[in-house]
Amino acid sequence: MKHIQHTPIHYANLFDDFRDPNSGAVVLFSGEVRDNNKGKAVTHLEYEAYEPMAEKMIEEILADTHKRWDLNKAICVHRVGHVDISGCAVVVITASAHRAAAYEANRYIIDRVKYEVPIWKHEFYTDGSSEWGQNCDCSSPSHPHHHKHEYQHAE
Amino acid sequence: MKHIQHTPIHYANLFDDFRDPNSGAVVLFSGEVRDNNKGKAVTHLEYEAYEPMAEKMIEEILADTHKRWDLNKAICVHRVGHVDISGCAVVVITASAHRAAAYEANRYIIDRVKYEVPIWKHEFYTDGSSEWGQNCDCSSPSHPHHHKHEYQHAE
Amino acid sequence: METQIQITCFAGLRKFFAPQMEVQLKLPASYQSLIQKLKKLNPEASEILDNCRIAVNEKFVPHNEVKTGDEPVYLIPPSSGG
Amino acid sequence: METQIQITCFAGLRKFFAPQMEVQLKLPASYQSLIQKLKKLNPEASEILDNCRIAVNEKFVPHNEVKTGDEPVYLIPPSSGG
Repeated sequence: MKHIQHTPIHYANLFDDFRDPNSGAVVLFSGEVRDNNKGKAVTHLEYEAYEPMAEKMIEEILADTHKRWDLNKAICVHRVGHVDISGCAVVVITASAHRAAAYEANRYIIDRVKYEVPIWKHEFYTDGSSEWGQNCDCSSPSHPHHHKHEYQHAE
Repeated sequence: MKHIQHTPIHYANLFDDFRDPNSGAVVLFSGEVRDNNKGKAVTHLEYEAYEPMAEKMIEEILADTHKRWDLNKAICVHRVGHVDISGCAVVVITASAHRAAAYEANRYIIDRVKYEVPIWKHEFYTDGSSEWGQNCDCSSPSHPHHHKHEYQHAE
Repeated sequence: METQIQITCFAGLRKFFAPQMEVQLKLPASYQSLIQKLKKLNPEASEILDNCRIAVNEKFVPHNEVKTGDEPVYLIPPSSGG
Repeated sequence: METQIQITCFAGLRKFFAPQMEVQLKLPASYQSLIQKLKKLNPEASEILDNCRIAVNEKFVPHNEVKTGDEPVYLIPPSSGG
């Protein structure tokens, strides 16, 4: 398991291990648990994944990213299990000679990971209720669904 | 001195100190010293700044950034002095509820810091020579100079 | 003759179905017809079933593809990682 | 009567001038005329001088602004931080 992790993500360590003398730009994205969502106070999240497929898909997304940008390195690690407020749910790190590639590739990776990879968040609220997350309001008729059309039945 | 630093930048510590329960997205950019530039092997860099003005200008850039995006936090720290290969020259960290703002604001900050703030790099090469850096080939007639026209004589 | 198909449900689908279940399906049949069958089993799950992807052998399959074998089926609700 | 103006040079400018120097200038005079004077002192510095910003009291001043007082002048070559 390289991309799906059952233990806390130490992005500082990931970042320190990421030294590359050929890269002038390193971009790190950390997706973290907020203490609120849609007006409700959140106590913690639990992430679930269809792990073998999530692993393969993240690997493919990283490979696609290397084809599109002149990157030296790219990693993505997503937590499963219990994550507290301000805890790290997902980290993406990209490194390139110049910064445009590192920024663009980083965002491309997290966008695809969020919309395509079979990982789900279960939000727990202070009132004792809980709900499975949605990354967007897919049921709204005005929702553009660009990501869905592009990727949904791909492969 | 908040933004100009004479000692090594420990971005991992900066990042750990950056926890914000209201932010779902944190983006960190690290500008690092490459072992090569324009075909020459680099041994290290030395950064110089007109410090009082650099401090004020970075502060203003961060304030402008907060006006343009819905950010929870933004910091920028730039090294002066000797920086080795893979050493960190500048770090920008941004945090927001949703990731678009954190990415866009982060890039806006580093672009302006690089083009506007009076900080200069002195590159030292393995052949014993050295050169003062240029962030772009400003003397080329084809150079668009958009940043210059936009900011040069600004106040 | 009907074939017994093993189905795995993730995340929000488990509000409506067991994590693992088996349904009888007369093969060959489109995956869409399997979805229809599940909607009949639990009409409240219709909306999420319409938004699910289907994975077989760790690959997504189009809903209109025809299922001929008894490989297990994984129902993938919209992702909400990150 | 000429006034003595203290000038601070940064980075690549110091290939051509001392870090700190003083030049005589008859005030009032545009900052551009100060730049012209420096170009005459060292013609090889013309290109970088054309690309410099000028700072006084920690603020950039337009090249065509007229200098009336003897405040120190800071010559700011193009930035190359990051």
